[in-house]
Amino acid sequence: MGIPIPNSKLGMWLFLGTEIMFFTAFIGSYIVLRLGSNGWPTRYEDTHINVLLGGINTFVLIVSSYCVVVAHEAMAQKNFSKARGYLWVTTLLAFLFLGIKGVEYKGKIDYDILPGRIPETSSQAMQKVSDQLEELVRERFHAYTHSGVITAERPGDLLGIAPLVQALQSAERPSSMTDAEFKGYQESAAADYELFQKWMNLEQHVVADVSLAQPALPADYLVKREALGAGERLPALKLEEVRTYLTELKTTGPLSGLISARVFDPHPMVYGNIFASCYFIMTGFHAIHVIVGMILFGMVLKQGSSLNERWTDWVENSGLYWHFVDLVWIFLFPLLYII
Amino acid sequence: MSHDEHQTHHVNYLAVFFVLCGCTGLSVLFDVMSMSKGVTIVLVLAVACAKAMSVMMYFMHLKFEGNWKFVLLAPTTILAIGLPIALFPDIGRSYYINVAPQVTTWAPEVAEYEREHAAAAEHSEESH
Amino acid sequence: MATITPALETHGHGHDHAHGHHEQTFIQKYVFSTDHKVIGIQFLITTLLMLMVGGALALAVRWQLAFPWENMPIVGKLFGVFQGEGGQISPEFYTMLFTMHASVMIFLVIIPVLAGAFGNFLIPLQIGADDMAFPVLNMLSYWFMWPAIFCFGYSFIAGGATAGPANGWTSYPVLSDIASASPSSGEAQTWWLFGLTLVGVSSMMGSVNYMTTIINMRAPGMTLFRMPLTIWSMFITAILQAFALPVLTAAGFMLVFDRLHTLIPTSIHSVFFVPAGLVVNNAAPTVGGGQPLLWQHLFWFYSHPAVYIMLLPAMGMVSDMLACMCRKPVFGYKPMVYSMAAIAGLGFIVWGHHMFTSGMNPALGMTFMTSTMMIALPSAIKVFNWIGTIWDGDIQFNAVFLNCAAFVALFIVGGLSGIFMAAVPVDIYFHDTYFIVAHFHYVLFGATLFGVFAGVQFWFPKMWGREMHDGVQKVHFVLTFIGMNGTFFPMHLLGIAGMPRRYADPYLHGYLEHLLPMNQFMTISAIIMGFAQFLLLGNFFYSIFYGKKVGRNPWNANGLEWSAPSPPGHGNFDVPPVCYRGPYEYSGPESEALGQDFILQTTAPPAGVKVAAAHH
Amino acid sequence: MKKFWALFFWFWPLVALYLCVIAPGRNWWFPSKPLSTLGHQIDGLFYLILIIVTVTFVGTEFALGYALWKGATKNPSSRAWFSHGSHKLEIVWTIVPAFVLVFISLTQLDVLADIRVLSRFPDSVKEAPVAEVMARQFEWRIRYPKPGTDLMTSPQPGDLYYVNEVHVPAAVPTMINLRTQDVQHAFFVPRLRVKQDAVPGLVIPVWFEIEEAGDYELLCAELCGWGHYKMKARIVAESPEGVSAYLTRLEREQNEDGVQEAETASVE
Ligand code: HEA
Ligand code: HEA
Ligand code: CUA
Ligand SMILES: [Cu+2]
Repeated sequence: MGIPIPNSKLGMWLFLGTEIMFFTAFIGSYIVLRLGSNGWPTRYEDTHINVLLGGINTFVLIVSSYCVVVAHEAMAQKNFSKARGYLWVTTLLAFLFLGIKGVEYKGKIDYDILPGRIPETSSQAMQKVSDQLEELVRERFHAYTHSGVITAERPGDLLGIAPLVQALQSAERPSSMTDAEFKGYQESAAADYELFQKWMNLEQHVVADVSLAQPALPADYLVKREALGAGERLPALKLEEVRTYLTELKTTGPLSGLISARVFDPHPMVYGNIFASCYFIMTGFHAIHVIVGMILFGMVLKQGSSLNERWTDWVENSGLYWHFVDLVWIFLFPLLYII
Repeated sequence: MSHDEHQTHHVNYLAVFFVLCGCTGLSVLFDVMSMSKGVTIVLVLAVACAKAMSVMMYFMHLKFEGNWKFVLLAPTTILAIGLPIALFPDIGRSYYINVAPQVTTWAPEVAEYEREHAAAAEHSEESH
Repeated sequence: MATITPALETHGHGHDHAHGHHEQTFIQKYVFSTDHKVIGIQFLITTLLMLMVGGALALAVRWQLAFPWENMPIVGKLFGVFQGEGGQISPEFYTMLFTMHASVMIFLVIIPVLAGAFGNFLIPLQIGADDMAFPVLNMLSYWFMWPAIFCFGYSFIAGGATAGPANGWTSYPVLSDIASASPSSGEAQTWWLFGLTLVGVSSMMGSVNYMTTIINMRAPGMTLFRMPLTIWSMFITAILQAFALPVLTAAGFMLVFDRLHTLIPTSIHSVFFVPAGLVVNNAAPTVGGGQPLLWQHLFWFYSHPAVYIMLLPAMGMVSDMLACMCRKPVFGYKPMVYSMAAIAGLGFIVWGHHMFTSGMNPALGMTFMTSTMMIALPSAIKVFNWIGTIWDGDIQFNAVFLNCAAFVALFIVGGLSGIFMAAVPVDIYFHDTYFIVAHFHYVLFGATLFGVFAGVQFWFPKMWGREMHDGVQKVHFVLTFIGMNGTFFPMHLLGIAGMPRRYADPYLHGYLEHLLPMNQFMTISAIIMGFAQFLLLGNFFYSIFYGKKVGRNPWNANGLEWSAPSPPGHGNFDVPPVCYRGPYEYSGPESEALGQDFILQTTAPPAGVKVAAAHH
Repeated sequence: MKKFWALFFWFWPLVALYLCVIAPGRNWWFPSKPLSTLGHQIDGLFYLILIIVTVTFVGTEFALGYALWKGATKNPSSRAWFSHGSHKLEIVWTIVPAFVLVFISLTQLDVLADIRVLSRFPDSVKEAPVAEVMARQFEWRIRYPKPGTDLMTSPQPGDLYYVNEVHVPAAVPTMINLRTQDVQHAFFVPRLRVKQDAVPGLVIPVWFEIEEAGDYELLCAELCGWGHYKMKARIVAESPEGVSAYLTRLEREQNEDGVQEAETASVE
């Protein structure tokens, strides 16, 4: 006994019931977290959320959903080549969807809009500039130790290698190198050493939280601090100062191009992490569902021209699943992109 | 009890499709139009619900299914709406003083930064 | 529908009977089997072994509570190897012990033994289907248990062998979220979360399968209200799983992403449950926008329904067994069904009763209190109907019956202690004391496990074609019953005395010092009870090979499963079953006409006898 | 043997009841009588539920035992009672417990509101918490406002600090602000029947009125890590004058002793 639908369809519907609850948990949490937070980043500069791309993606999914129903209808009418054609379109649209999603993701990843990477306070932002600069210096210095121009005991230690890099400018040419090669090294070493010093300067100020207007030598402001009266303190480092400092670095000097590409302008975003967390967890799980749907359709397409009516139920059920994926997006789009 | 003949209901899928496209356009339009935030939210979500209904009714054939659809979907819908509502009094707002907001507590300079860039922000909001 | 005489057509939908009898290899037959009976038995044996693991962890917990900081005997050496502390239980280790005890017991014993073992074994047999709707999915649901067991197991050693996940089975953030807040958990906690997600996936596959099977694959004549209560309970349990579990899975993913950096340092590091400004372990203040209470809500949205997932199937099975052992129809079959449905429905709106002191909005507290009180009502109906079922029955005093009676007796205790806690002001005192521990061991051990003990013995003949030794089971029953009450009843008093739970050493606090002797008594009871379980295991495995052989229907029961061979072959029934009546027509006129006190659901009504309506 | 089993099921509830009856005499009961006004109400509700539950317990367990006894003494040749249930009985045993349960819920509401609903806090305490209790792995840090000033949410210069000891006035309603610096903890004072979780990010006011001066143990009742069991502190209730004397003493110590000052500075 039972109800007049096949097991597979019943099972699919029940499964979709569980899926609704799964996304409910994410969407519901997102809604209440957002309502409960004291500010939520919505400006494009912060979030890099592109309504246009989202809208196009909505459209893509709708078209694909339409293709799936038509494919199923064709299956029911035993017009298998038509069905295959429409399923191909659906699958291609799924690829397109993921492609657009990928472009969006890349836009965010390029700017480090990722949970755990977004600075939310100015001190985090300043620390981040310093960290990125350090990363750059490390990489540059690694080139010397790697090529054997410098033999350092602990290649990881910037402070230990820096004098060696500087010494490179007055060193003898190793026999393994041509003059031209060595000259190149000497020139870049000069630039790299300078960058190192700039970074060190910034880093010390960041660590001590002292304005860049103070002299860079740590001993200096330690002395000054000693001399302070109760309640007094040296002026703190300002985000604006760091930004100016960075702009200067980016526009002058031989490494400016590299810096521009690798060090982001400090951009604190309050509640940036929770925003990115919600965004990625919801769109990410949605994308995983898209991929699963593509696998379901792929199994049908693999049949090639031998597709037959035994697959009708399969197409119907994966169609149901696909519509559900579409449905989730229908809600994600306004919730994430518009509101 | 057999399911061999697939449904013979003829739905004009193309029409449904155009409705859906129209709705998508509508939500983008609402976003671009300058309305108060609340109105936008309500409108946009209403459009989303309308879209969801048409997908479920026609693409997922719910319109032609037996009563089991209510048995399955009514509790799901209630739970899906109920959960956020139940979470609201604790998470969406809080009954006690919440000292965690960082705008005031943790980043006075960010507030400053926000102020400085407020003009720029407004500008970009229009363009986008 | 009461007098339906179904045509002898083959049943099933889109489901053909051609089980081509090609040769199956040993692996296909017993390891990666898609036969629901094999899968059920696999679940049963796995969970019985896990019961030992969970029990051993519990005994270690008890050891510390009775003899704080003393080296553990025998096993201490073993733990000593892990810990390098000569077998002394450190506070981290103690925390890990009860966390893993609860995780193993709940996720690897109770939930899989009810739904996985009994659900799988009984559903197709009791509704007259030849297998589950989706046999491969069914197989997967068993094999997803093993990665989960692996993750839980690996979490023991992932933390550098000092301690495993140590945040309680409820795993509340912020403690479980910020790695430095409980340094000993580290990576282990993340593995634990993976384990949790995997058992979730396993149950989820099972639940979709059960629902589909029960809705669509019943034998002809097996109307909804002729289904045994076991089937009803499994059905309702599956619904609970289907709607509640995804929420936990989602919450689990959020916590995993909050913690992923403990496994992969450069990966994402979200903050769903971490608010700003926490100074943990003298580190820099956290920056975040999350809320710790969100986890509690999402967790209990699943885990409260889950406690009924851990009870309802046992309730259903006990109803079946009581009817058979008392040779009487279940008293109030429909009220029994409706009350289970009510428990399930209400079960979704009471989760907040675990959060009465959590800083929840008081308005929510009042709502949750009232709904929690109301959930006692269907439970009350069930209790009264069980007593009604036993009333004036022709009772067979075997171990199956005794375990069922104990189920009822102990469920009452556990349920009634729930009333104290449902009352918010009283719960403010009792929350997180041993009163809670008493409550849930009475419902989980006292009720569910006793139901399982009965069920194992009752359906054993169907599984193996042999029966378990009843005398040994009785001894097991007495020892377990006494040990259980000796261990857990005093916990009520500890709770009233204000002893907090999850304390490695409560006696540090002057007002609890005098409770040490009572704890020692409880530990001794627990050890007795623990060793009694060897009787069960021994009897189980011995009887598989040497038990007395029995026929199809050793208990003279009515259900469809008893019309199949013991053990049933592939495809279950040699004669396609047709159901003519409800499952509880013991001692009725129809059976009398046959000169016996039972009548199988498949027995065609003799001409001239009016078929009894199972409902009124 | 059958009768043995029936007696077995009768016997153990008796043991359980006996244990509960002797428990208070053996000090296996509440750690003391409730020593706060809300505590009295909580205990009152507890005893009310205890009575209802005991009646239910005795009734159901003995009915169960009696059903077993009936079965054990049944004439072996007679059949079981063939009954599918009784509509009337179902209605009775649905309605009666329903009333009892609704009654229990209703009796709780007032006390619950008094304990938790901010607007129902006594007027005298609403605006004036005596101290902020900041839980932290694994100790309690107390911050009092500088004598003569009000407690602010954020630390103020001149605030007084102490660890693991709270001084509050006895016999007047008192409110503290509960916070946590790291993970969840819970403020549990068994003798006062007070318990409230400290939630990261929230400042939760807790009020109570201690009736007698004295020392009360304060424990942590929410798992907060390996040291959860040893978050031991005490609440000292004394006369309001005593409290101000204590605060003056604290202030003096804090301002005069250089070592102390450095310590409190690090707290800030
Ligand atoms: C199988 C598992 C199971 C079951 C069935 C129940 C059933 C119930 N539980 Fe329990 N509960 C747990 C498992 C379970 N619980 C667990 C594991 C925890 C702790 C989790 C943790 O923190 O680790 C817990 C915790 C817990 C709490 C939280 C306590 C706290 O942490 O502060 C509360 C509070 O309300 C509660 C209440 C109830 C109630 C009212 C019922 C009711 O359903 C009981 C209804 C039954 C009866 C009442 C008995 C029969 C009725 C009668 C005989 C007739 C009439 C009775 C009256 C008129 C009073 N439970
Ligand atoms: C189904 C669930 C279930 C079951 C069956 C049990 C069974 C037992 N539990 Fe468990 N328990 C929980 C679920 C369960 N528990 C939960 C959810 C918690 C809360 C955890 C938390 O706070 O996060 C808890 C917590 C908990 C505590 C509180 C710890 C604390 O808060 O500090 C205690 C203390 O006594 C305890 C004891 C026991 C004992 C003695 C048993 C006994 O009944 C076990 C008896 C069985 C056996 C003993 C098995 C047989 C084993 C052998 C024969 C092997 C013998 C091996 C050796 C001797 C090496 N449990
Ligand atoms: Cu602090 Cu437990
Ligand atoms: Cu609960």
